[in-house]
Amino acid sequence: MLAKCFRCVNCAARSLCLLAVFLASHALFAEGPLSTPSIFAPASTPASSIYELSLFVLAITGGIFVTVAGLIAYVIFRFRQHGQDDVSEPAQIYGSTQVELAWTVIPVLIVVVLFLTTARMIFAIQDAPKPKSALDVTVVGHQFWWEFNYPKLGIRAVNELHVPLSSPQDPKPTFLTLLSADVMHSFWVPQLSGKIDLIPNHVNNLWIDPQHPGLYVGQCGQFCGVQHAKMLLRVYVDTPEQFAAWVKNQQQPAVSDDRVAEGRHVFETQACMNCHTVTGTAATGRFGPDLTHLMSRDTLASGATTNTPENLREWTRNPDTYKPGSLMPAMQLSDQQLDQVTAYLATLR
Amino acid sequence: METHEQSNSSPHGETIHLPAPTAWPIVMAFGVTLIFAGFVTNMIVSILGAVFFVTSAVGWFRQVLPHEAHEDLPVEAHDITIASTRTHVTRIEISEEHRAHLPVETYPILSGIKGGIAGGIAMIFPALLYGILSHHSIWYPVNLLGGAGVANWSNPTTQDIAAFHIQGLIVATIIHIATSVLVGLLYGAMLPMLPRHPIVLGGIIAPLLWTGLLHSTLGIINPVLDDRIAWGWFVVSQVAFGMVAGFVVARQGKIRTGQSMPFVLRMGIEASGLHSGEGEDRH
Amino acid sequence: MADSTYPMPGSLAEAPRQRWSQAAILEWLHSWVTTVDHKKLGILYMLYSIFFLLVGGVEAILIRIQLMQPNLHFISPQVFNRLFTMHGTTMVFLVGMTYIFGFANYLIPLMIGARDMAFPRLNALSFWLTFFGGLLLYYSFIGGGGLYGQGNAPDVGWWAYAPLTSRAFTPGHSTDYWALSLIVTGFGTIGASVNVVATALCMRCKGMTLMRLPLFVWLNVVTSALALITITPLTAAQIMLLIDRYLGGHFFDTQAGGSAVVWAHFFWIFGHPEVYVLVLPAFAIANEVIPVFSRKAIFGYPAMAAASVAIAFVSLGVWAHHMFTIGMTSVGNAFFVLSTMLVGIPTGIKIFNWIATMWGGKIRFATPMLFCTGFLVQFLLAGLTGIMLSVAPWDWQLHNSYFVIAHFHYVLVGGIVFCIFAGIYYWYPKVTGRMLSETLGKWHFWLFVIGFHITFDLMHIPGLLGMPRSIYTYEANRGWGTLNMIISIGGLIQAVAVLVFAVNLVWSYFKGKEAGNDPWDAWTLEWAAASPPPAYNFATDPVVTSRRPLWDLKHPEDPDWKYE
Amino acid sequence: MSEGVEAMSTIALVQEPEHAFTQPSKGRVAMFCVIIAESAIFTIFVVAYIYNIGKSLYGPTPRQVLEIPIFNSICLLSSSLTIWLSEHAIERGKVKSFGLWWGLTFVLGAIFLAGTGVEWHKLIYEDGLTISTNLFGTTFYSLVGLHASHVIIGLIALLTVLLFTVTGHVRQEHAERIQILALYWHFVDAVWIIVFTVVYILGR
Repeated sequence: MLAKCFRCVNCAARSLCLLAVFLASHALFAEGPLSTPSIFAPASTPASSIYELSLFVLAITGGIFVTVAGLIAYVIFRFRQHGQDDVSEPAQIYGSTQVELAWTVIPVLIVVVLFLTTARMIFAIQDAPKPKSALDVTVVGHQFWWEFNYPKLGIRAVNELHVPLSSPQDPKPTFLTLLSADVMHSFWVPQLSGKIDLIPNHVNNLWIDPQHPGLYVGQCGQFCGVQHAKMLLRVYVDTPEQFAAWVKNQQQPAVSDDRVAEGRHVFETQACMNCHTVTGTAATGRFGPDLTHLMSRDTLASGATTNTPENLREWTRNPDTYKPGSLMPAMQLSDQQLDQVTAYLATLR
Repeated sequence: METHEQSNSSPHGETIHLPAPTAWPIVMAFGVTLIFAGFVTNMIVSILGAVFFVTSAVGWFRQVLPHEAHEDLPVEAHDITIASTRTHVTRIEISEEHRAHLPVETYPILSGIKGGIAGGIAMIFPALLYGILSHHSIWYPVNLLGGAGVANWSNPTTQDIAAFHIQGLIVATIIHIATSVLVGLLYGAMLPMLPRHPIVLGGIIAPLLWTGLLHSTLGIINPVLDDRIAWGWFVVSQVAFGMVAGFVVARQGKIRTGQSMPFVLRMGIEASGLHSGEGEDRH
Repeated sequence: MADSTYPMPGSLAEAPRQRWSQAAILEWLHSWVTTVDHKKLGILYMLYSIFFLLVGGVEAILIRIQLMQPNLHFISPQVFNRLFTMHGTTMVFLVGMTYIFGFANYLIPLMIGARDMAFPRLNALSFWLTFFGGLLLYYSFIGGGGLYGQGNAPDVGWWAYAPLTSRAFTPGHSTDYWALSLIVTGFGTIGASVNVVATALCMRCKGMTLMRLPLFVWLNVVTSALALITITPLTAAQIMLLIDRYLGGHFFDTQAGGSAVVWAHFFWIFGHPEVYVLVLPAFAIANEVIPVFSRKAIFGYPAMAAASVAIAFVSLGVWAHHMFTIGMTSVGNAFFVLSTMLVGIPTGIKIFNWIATMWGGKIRFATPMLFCTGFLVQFLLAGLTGIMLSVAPWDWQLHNSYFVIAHFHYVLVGGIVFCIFAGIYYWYPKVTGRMLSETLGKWHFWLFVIGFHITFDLMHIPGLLGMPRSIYTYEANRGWGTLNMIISIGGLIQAVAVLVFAVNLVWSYFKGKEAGNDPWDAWTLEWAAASPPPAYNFATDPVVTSRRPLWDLKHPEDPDWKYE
Repeated sequence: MSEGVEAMSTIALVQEPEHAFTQPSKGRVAMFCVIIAESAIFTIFVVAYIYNIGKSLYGPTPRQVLEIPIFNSICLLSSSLTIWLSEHAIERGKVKSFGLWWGLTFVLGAIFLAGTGVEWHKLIYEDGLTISTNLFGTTFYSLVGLHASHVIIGLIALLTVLLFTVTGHVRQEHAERIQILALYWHFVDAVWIIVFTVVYILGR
């Protein structure tokens, strides 16, 4: 009986411990990208600032929790009624302006401290000046895929964002301008920064300066329709050489290979070209992802599956296999047509 | 224990007026819902709903005008005994008014605010003295404090900080006044709870604790200040605050708490249903 | 003299058990359908609320089963989206908004010594509007595609962000059902709120001054006043949405210069105060239960009342903390950080005052008090995670993640549902004349507490690990699988607990211990009426002289009014 | 009555010397509540209007098509005065003069409504501005329409009372109810001042 009401306190405390374990394991051992995108394993200045702030807030709230939960625990133990035959009422106390004043002022002071800290951090992250060396990328959210425009480089990448490594000696932050083509989305790669929404008719900004190379995963953070769950986001942080090579490849027009002319013909005579662009061909649709460099990407369908020829064929045959409800229709192609188109697409490096 | 017999309080045959049950509300609610449902189904549904609505409105109207329909319920006599098995009420030892608000006597709330203001003013002098002695500028400590609120201030130089900034001054003033008053208030509120020697406790030990707390957290709250703060001077100005605030608070006499008056009277609010004579009736 | 008789003739003579002939059933049904009695309407509200609690619970369980493991195909993404939309809408509007008026309707007239609400017929209208509004919402499962199309329920999230709700992205009628049915229930809420305010201000018995109102009544007045200000903005926004969808308007049409951000603002101007509309009545219940089971007067009555009013006021200026990621200016963000943190102050006062009420008491841990104790601890934690979320930069990470889900379920379940259960265990004897079984009650409590903590404590963690809300499935390599499995198991334990509760409700109605008029040795006026109270509540109008009229009668040598 | 009641009341009398325990009228409280709720609706629509001023991507613009409805507004605002006079009359039991002022109020309100109708007719058929034309159309018709719908509800209520007056059912004791109804009418008038300012002055 005694331990009863304590169970809830314990459970809560346990969860805090668990949290602390996660926090410690990620913070201590993480150097670079993880497959679990923990906010406690920051790899970029905004995410690190938030991480430090969160530790501070956790410490304060943890302190409050220990104090108040301790009080509750004490009260529960100390003032339980002992025995049913107790026939007296305890002393009746109506209140005390003194005590109440004290426990009003203390929270006010805590709020002042928390607010000052938070405000400084908001300004530091949100109003950070943009250095000359920064790379500009315009992110456009579409229903269930991402478009990344590099206006100065003339590149239109899809679903997989490539950014250069940044270091304190050679700062190369990436400044993102975020827009949406249809509904609201949200750009969230926890290890790199907090999220910000992509809203039609409303421009938002975000910056990152990733400090360890590798692949950082994230996903859309604002419910955007049927396949919100599979609107995955991959950010490749490249070393300067890798990044230069990638840029060079992306700037090329589409590979033209006569061996897959049938596939190309199918592509251009079916409705594919209404939605997709392949530079240098008749396909100039903007509704779906640009396919000029399809094979340079690791995944298909915004991360829903890996980019292998089999998956590509299945995805073209019936998109619902990987992403039920995606806006790409099943084109009802014959097996032969499928093979041809897949072969054609596989040349688009 | 005694139990009253209530043979004649509500004799059988006495009745009580209550509003009569009526079906019009449910009909009207159904009508309204149908009107809205029609938008997504068929116009006919809306029309049907409108018919329901109008019918029920008329029916409802006729029921309340000119006289509200009512039913007379017979009163059933039944005894209700109000008793508690707990026959004894514990009393607080300290006074006759055993259910008083605690404590009975207290420093007025204003004294805390006054103490905070006085302490806040006292605190300025060591701080300015520090500015003049170490950097020959009274703006140095001001800007250090205000830096927490100056948005675009990252990595300022010492000259920067020693110069005059209106933004820094404003932010620093706000922070200083707010915290001084709040701490003073807290101090005044907690004085009666502290054991003896309020000035010693409040003036020296509390500032030391406060400094310790700040020392460990300042790096997050205000890194500029943290980098450049001179902790010795900081403690001196904290103690100055505490001593002056404590002195001012302690000098104010204690007053009886306004507990014998209702809250609304104490607040000076008049509300309907409140008896202004109540305060005097209580003895 | 330790007891006295209150001159209030009580219960109706027990009607002889009717045989359940068809006519008798019809007559019984008719009496409920046409009733204007606040007690019957209160019971209807509560039954309605509990029914939809079960419905929403089933939806939650389906959601949890789907999320147990990565890449499960238990339900399709379309169905999943409908389920979480309906779960949210149901729990907020059909459970949350109705339990308030269930308790308020039943108890306020009894507590202030009135015969009925100020407007008994309006009261009935309000309930039936809510009732049919809820039915209309659920009818969308059949008729959502238009009467002749295939049916489906709304699938845009209970926040229904524009422009996903526009015709272009959500064809069919499901979104219209969402808007229309909530407009209808909104009318019901407004009617009921008007009634509560008018009743508490104008129907008090002699001597019941504003500063003697039980805190339960105070908080419900504040709730209703807040509901009046907050429900109507939602109605307004939904009217705009319908204008967009039906008349080709452009309020939220971003192609024509309209703004999606404006919808978010309008929705949260309603949505945030709504949380306080839901939670203040829970506080109201705690305010009655905690003193009675601690055997002490509530600590700092004026501060408690003032803190409630303060919470209501501050809550009107904090809505945009749901929108830190929507791209406001840094000053705007900072403002809403401050206003949000300020809510913590009056809330803190309340928690401290409850602890102080228990301090020095003789606490008896009957089931209602157990639930209130759970509420205290959980609400404390919910408040602390709330502070974390109010820190805008951290919110950029946590927003729309499972951390947020955990946080607000901590408030809604750990805070509000626990208080609802406490209130039901506390007042069930008054309503039915029989006690709920304590044994089943304890089972219910412990299962629910354990299930709750397994589910919602752990649910914070996937959020910290980057798991967003509203996703029907997730990748296997993200490391969220085990956690989600345990979370779902916790959900199932809660479901079992709620079943125990349902069994208890039914079983005790027939077999429970006779309660008598005052089983908890309590102090407010409703315990001076018989259990269940007669239609007219009190045969003679009571007169009160303090906040605890029954205390005065039980301890005439030591009454409250001497000190208040 | 019983011993118990007497015992009770003596206890009470120690505490409560003959104070009149007055509480506000429930009708008035309810109407104030409704007005608060309505204010919130109007606030949202007004905010939406102000936010969207000048955001239309294509014409017609308010400046091109809107004319300031001065006569209309004078009618509506002066109806507040006439309804106040009728409230006074019924309080003193002058049913006839009440009926006259009340009827005048109705007429003034009806003129306002007709004026709005004429304005809308011109906008729709001459200027081609409908609710779906552009953002201005959407916000204009919904805000002014919301107000007009309140005027219609008010007119229906006014008409009902007028019918009762004509048939001789209104007497002095109904003054309270009539005043509560008048509160609503005052509110509708007050809202018009805001709508007028926003739509015809700020928005033009």
